[in-house]
Amino acid sequence: MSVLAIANLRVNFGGLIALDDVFIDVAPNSIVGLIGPNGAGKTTLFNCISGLVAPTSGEISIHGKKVDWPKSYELANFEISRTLQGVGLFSGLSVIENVMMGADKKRESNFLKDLFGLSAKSERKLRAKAQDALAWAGALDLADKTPSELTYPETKRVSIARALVSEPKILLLDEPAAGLGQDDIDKFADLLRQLKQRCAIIIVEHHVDFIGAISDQVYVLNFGKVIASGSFDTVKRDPAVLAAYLGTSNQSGKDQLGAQNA
Amino acid sequence: MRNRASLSRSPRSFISTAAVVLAGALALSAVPAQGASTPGVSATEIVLGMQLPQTGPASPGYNKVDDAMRAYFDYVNSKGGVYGRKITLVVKDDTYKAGLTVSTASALINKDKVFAMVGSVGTQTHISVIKDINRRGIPDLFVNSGYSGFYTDPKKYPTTFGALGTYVVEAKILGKHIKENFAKNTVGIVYQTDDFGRNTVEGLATAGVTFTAKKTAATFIAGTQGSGLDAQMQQLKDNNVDVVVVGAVASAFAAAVSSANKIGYKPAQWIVISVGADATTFQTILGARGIAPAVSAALLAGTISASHAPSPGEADDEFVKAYKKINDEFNKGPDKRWDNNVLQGMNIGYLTTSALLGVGKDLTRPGIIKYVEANAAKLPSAALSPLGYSTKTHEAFTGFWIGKYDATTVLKPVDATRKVWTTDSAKGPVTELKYTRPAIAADALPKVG
Amino acid sequence: MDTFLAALFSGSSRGAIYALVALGLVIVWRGAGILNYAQMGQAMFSTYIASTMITNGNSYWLAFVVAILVGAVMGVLLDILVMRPLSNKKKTELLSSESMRAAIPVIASLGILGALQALAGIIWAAEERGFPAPYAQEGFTVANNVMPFTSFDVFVITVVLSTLALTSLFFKKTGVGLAMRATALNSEVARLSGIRTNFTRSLSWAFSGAASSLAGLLITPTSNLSPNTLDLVLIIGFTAAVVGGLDSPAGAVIGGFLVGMVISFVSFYDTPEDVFLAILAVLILVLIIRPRGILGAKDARRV
Amino acid sequence: MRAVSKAKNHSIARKSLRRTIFFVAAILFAASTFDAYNQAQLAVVLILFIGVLSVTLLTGISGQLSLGQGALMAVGGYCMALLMINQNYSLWVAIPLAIVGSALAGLLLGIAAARLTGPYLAGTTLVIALAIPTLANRFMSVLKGDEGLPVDVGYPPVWFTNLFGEPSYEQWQLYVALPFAAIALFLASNILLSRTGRMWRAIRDNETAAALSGVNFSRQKIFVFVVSATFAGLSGALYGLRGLVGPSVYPVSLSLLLLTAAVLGGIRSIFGAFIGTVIVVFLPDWIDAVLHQFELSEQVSNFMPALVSSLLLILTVVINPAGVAGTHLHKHKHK
Amino acid sequence: MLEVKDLVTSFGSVIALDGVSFTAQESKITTVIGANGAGKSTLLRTISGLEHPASGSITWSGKSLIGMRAEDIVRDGIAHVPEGHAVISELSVEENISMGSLFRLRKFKADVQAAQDEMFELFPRLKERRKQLAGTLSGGERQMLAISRALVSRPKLLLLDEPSLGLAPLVVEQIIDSINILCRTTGLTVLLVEQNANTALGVADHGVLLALGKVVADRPAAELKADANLRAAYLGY
Repeated sequence: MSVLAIANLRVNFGGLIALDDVFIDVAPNSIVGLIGPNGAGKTTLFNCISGLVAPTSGEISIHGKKVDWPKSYELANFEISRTLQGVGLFSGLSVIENVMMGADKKRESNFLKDLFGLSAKSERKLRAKAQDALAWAGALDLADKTPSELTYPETKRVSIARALVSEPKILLLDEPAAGLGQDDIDKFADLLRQLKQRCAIIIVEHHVDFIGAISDQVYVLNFGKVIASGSFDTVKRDPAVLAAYLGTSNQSGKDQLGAQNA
Repeated sequence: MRNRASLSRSPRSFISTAAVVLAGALALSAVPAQGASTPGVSATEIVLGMQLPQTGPASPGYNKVDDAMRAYFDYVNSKGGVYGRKITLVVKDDTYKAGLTVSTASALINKDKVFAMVGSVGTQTHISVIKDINRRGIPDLFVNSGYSGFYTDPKKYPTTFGALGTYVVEAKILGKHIKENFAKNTVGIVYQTDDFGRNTVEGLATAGVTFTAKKTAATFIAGTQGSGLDAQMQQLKDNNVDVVVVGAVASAFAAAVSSANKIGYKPAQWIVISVGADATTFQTILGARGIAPAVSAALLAGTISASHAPSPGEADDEFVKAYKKINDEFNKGPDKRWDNNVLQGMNIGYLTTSALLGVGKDLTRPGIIKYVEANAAKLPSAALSPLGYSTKTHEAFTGFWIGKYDATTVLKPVDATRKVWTTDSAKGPVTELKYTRPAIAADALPKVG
Repeated sequence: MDTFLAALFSGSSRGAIYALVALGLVIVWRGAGILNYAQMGQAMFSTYIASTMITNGNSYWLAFVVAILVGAVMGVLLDILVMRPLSNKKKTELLSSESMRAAIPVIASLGILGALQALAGIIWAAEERGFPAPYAQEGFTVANNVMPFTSFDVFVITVVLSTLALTSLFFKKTGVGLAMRATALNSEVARLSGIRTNFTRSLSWAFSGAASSLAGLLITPTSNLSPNTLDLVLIIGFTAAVVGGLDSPAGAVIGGFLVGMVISFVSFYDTPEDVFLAILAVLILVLIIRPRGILGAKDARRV
Repeated sequence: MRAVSKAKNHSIARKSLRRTIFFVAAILFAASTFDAYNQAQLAVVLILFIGVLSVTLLTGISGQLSLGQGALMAVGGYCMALLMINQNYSLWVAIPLAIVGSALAGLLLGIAAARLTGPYLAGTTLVIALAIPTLANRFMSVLKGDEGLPVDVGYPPVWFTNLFGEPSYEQWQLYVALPFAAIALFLASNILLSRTGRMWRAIRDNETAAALSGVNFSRQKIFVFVVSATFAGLSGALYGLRGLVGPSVYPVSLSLLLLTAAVLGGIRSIFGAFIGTVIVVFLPDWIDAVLHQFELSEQVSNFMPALVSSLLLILTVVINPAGVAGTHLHKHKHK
Repeated sequence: MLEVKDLVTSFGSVIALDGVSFTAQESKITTVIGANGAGKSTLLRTISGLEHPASGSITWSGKSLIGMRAEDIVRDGIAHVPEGHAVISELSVEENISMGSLFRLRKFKADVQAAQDEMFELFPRLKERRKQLAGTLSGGERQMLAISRALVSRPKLLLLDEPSLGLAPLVVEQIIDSINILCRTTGLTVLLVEQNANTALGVADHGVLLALGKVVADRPAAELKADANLRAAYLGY
C-alpha cells in the first residue's frame, strides 16, 4: 500500500499545460526524488499536493484512501508536511516561534484559552516539541534569533525543523539542498536516511547526485510529463532523460550518451 | 534571567498589591473641594471661554463671531473694563467634531479656569458638553444655536441661555408670512439634514405651510457635497415650485442660487432663514466664482428673510453704526469684513458686558445666572425684540421682522414700517410685538446696574 | 424626462472629472505601485494657488497653467522626497512582510494629505471660497427647457476628453510614453533596456499631479474650495479606479463616468444624502463580482 | 532523542497581569499628579488606547490595513447609547452588549475584507468610514441624526464614594475607562503571547507558509477583524460616554488618528500603542505650550497640531517605520 | 574585455558569490556553467548592475562598473537577457524591441531603425508577429524577443542567462546558433550562463565552472567538456 498516490494529474495555467497525465506512487518509509530541468513542473506538482494550485483533473489517494485534493491548511490533518523553496520562514517570528507554528497539530489551545492567558501548558508543550525538533536539526542554539539573523544553511535547518516538528507521515521537501555546501549536503543526506525510518519523503531537487545517493525511487519530469521513473540507476540511463538534461534532440542525445559512456 | 522572587509570587499577593496601589493612588488623587473664590474672576480679570469651529468644513462665517466678540471686549477693556476687571476671552477650536468639543470644554473649565462659557457655536457639538457644563453650574451664556432643546426646559439646563431666536420661532414667523402672501403659490424647501434644517421644516409646518417638494441639501454643512445643489433645484423646477424656502447655511444658499441659475430656473420668490441669508457670505462665494458684486446683488435682490436684529446693511441704525466703528478699530481677526456674523459677535459682546455690569462687583456663577434669568428686560441690545429669558424658558429673541433684500444688499422691511412678530417654540400663535429698543449710549457701553 | 436628461448631463460632466482623478490614481499605481491618498490634497493646494493668483488680478488662464504645473512639480517632489526613499529602504524585519510594505506608502500619503491640508489652512485660512469658471454657468436650452448643461460643462468634458486622448496618444506613440509603460509593467526589464526608471517614475507622479490639479480646477467652480472639499473627490476617484480596474487607464475612464452616473442618478432620483452609501454599495458589488475591476488584469496569483 | 525542555514554567496570564498591574499603577500615579484637565485627557488616552490596540492587532499583528476603525467605534457607541437610552441599561451592561454588536459588524466587514488586500482594503474601509455615519440621518427616528444620542458616565455608585471618596467628574471618567483599558491590555497581551497571536503574525509574514502550518488564513483574517472590532467597539462606546454618540463624534479623521497613533508609537507593540496614543492626545497641548511663547495668529496655531502630527507621521514612516517602541518588543523572548 | 575580480555578492546572510574572478575575452563566447544555486544568475545580475556587490571589481574595457546603475551600464554597451524570457507581455513585439533602443533614439535614429530591421531578419518569426502582444508568443519566440530587445541596444557585450530554459531542444539549438553566428560575424562578446552544460560548452570558446558561489574551473571550453570527473562532481551527471 502506498502512502501517497497520484494518477492522471493535469494542470492548466490559462492555455498552458503545466502538468499532463502525471502519476506518482510513494511507498511508506521511502524516499522519492523528483527531478527534471527547470520549468519541468516539479514544484507545480508539489503545489497540487499541498493545495496551493488547483488541479484541472486527477486523483489523489493519501494513506491508501482516495480523497479530495486537500486544501493547504488541511495538509497537517493528513500528516503531510512541506518545506518551501526559498525557505519561507516567518520573518517576524523568532526561530523557535517559527518551529512552534509547525508543531501545533492537535490545536491544544483555542482562542478563548489564549484570550485569557490559560494556554501556558500547551505553549510549554509546543515549545518543548519545537526545541526537540530544533535540537534534532542541530539548531537549538538559534532558538531566540530572528530569521534575518541566520545564515542560509541555518535557515534551511530551521525550515526542516519546522516541517518535521509535526511528526508527519509524508514529508515534501522543495529543493532542500540548494545553496548548501558539500559538507552540509552530506550531513543532510544522512539526516534524511534517518528520517526515512519515520516517514515517507518526496524531494524536488536539482542536485542530481544527491537525489541519486538517497532516493529509492526517482521520477523524471520534462515539459509537464513524467518521462521516466524507477530506480536512479535505471532512470539515469534512459535516453529521454539524457536528452532532457543534455538539452539536445533525441538522436544526438544518443550519440552523446555513447560518448559519455565511452 | 528574570527575578525569581517576582515569578514565584502568588496571584493573590498581586491583587492585594494592586488594591493597595489603587487605594493609595486614589487617596492621592482626590482633589480638594472647590475653593471659596469664583473661578475665572480676580480683582483685575474675568476669564470667559468659548468654543466654536474655527477651522474645518463647518467653520466658514461662524469663525468671525469670536473675533467680533473679542473686539468688543477689547473695546470695553480699553474703557477700563467691568468694575476694573478686564475681560479675557479664551477661544478653543473644536472643528465641529463633538469628540473634540468635550476636550476643549474640559480645557476651558479645568485649565483656563473660565468663569463662564459665552457665545459657543454649534448644536451637535454643544449637545456633547451641555450636561457637564450645567452640572458644574458654569454659566453657559448666549449660545449661538437656535436649537430649542437647549432653552425650553430651564430645569434641565439651568445655566444655558441662547443668543439667537430659535429656528422654530423664526420658521413659524416666516411661515405665517408665506401663508398670508403666497397662498396661491407652489412652495418647496431645501433644508439641511440637521437640527437647524429639521426645526425649520417643523416650524413652517406648524405655521400651516405645505410643501410640494421637500429636498434635503444633504450634508452640506460637512462641506462634502459633490455637485452643488443641481439635483435639488432640478427637482424643484420639475415640480413647478415658484416659492423656494432655504433652510441651510449661506454657502448652500449661494449654491442653490447658482444651480437654479444654471438651469434657467427663476422661482418667483426665494425665502431664506436668517442663518443662510448673510449677504456678505453670499456675495463672497459668488464673487470668487467670478460673479461680479453687482450681479450677485441682483441675484439676492427680492429675497425674503427674517432677522431679530437690524440688517448689517442698515448704515444709519445707531447700534450698527457703533458696532461697525468698534469693529474697524479693534477687530484683529483674519477677516473682519462687516456682516451678520460680526454684528452677532458684537451684540453678544455687548450683552455679556451688560450682564457682567448688571450683577455688580460681587461676581459669582449662581449670581450671574440668577441675574440673567430674572432681568432679561434690563438687557437690551441691538436686537429688535427683548431677551425672552425667564424661569420658564431661556430662549433669547422671540421676535423677528421680515425683510426683503433691495438692490444694494440691504434687508428692508416688507411692511412700510418695520413690524416685529413674536411666538414661542411650541404651538403658540404668532402675534405682533410692540417693543421700543432703548438707545445705545454715546460710548457704546451698556448702562446697567 | 427632464430629470432624466438633467441627471445624464450632470453625470457626464461630473464623471469626466472623476475619470481624471481615477486616471491620476491609476498612473501612479501602475508606475510606482502606490495608491496616492494625497492626490487631491495636492490638487487642493494647487487650486488654492490658482485662486490666489486670480484674486491678485492675474488672468484665469495663467493661473490655470500655473496650477497644473504646480501639481506636476508637487507630484515629483512627493516622489523624490518621500516615496523613493521609502521604496529604497532596506528591508528591515518590519518591512520584510508584504502587507507592511504595502501599508507604509499608504500611511505616508495620508500623512502628506494631512500636512497639505494643515498647511493650506495656515496659508489661506479655513474660509470656504468659490473658484471661477472660465465660461458661463448657464444651461443650454433644449426643446424650450433649460438643461443643467452649461458652456462650462462643455469645457469640462472637452478638456477632459482631450486630456484623456492626448494621454493615450502620449503613452502609445512616444518613446517616453513607451518607457513609462515599460517601467510600470516590469521595471527590471525596463532598466535593462536602458530606461532611467527613476526618471520615468517621477514622470508618472508629475503626470498624476497635473491630472489631479486639472480635476481640482474643474470641480471647484461647482463645489467651493476649502482645505477639505476635495477629500470626497478622492474617495469617488478611488471607487472609479477600482470599478474600472486599478491597473487600467482605460478602465479608470470608464469607471469615472460610471460612478459619475451613479452619483448623479442617486442625487436626482433619491437624495444626495445616499451618495456615500451608493458609492459603498457600488464598490463592494464590484469587489465581490469582479475584484479586479471591469478592465483590470486577471489576478495572476502565483505561489 | 528528547531534549530536556528548559522552558520556565510561567503562566501567560500572570505575565499579562503583571504588565496590566504595572500599567494601572502607572496610570493611577500619573493621574494623582495631574490636574483635572489632564486627568480628563488621560481618560481620553485610555479610551483611544483601546481603539489603537484594535489597529495594532489588525494592521500591526495580522497585516490588514484598515482606515475605517472609526466606523466600528461608531457601531459600539451607537449600540451602547441605544441600550442606555431606550432600554435604560446601566453602562456596565450596555457596554458588553455594545461590544457584541460591534463584533457582529466586524464579522460583516471581515467577510467583505477577506477578499481584499493592500490598497483595496485600505480604500474600501475608508469609504466605509465615510458612509457609516450617514446612516445616522438615514435612520433618523432611531439614531437621531446629527444631534446624536447624549450619554455620559453618570455618577459613581454609593459603594465607590463610600470606599474612595467623592471623585471629580474627570476622575470618574478616568476610573470608568481604566478597568476597560486594563482588561483590553490584559487580553491583547494574552493574545500576543500565545498561539493565536503567533498565528496572526505568521499570516502577516507569509500566508502560504502559514497555510502549510495548518492555518486557515482566510478564516483567521475574518476572525482578526471580529476581535479588532470588539476592541474598537469598546473604545467607541467609552468615547461616546464622554457626552454624545453622534456622527460628529466618529468622523473619518478619528480613524486616521488611531492609525497615526499606532504608527507613531510602533505598529506592532502594545507599548507602542500606548505611547502613540499619549502622543496624539497630548500633542496639541504640547504644541500649545511651545507656541504660547510666540505671537502667532489663530490661523497658524489652530492648524499647527495637525501639521506637526502629519509631519511626525511622514518622518516616522520614512526614517523609522517601527515607531517609538521599535521592533524589538514584539520578539517575545521566553528565557 | 570583461574583468571580474574577487566579486562578492550577498543577500542578507546568504552569500551568493564568494570571491569570483575571471575574464571574458572580446569577441568570444564565454560560458558560465554550474548547478542550480551556484550563483550563475547572480553573477550576471551583478555585472549588469541589478545587484550591488559587497566587494570586488568589475571592469569593462578598462572602465569600472561598480556603483553604476543598470540603466547606465546598458548605455556602456552591456546588454543583459535575464532568465525566463524577460519580455513585457502586455506590450507588442514591436514595442518590446524598440524599448531596447529608446535611449539611443535621439542620437542614432537611422541606426535604431536599421537595428530593429536586423532583428526581424535574424528572427523572421518575430516579424510575422510584430503587432501581437508579447504575452501571446510561444516560449521560444519570447526568448528570441528578449534577445532582440537586448541586441537593438547595439551591445558590445551580451549577457545571456539560460536561454534554453523551458524550451524544446530544437528551439534551443536555433537560438544558440543565432548567438554563435552573431558573435562570429559582428565581434560581439558573449557571456552565456547555462545549466545545460553540453550545449553551452559546445559553442563556447571558454568555460567557467561555478559551484556554491566560487569558481572551481576556468578553462577553454573543449577542455572543460572533456573533463568527466569535473562534470560528475559539480554538475551531477
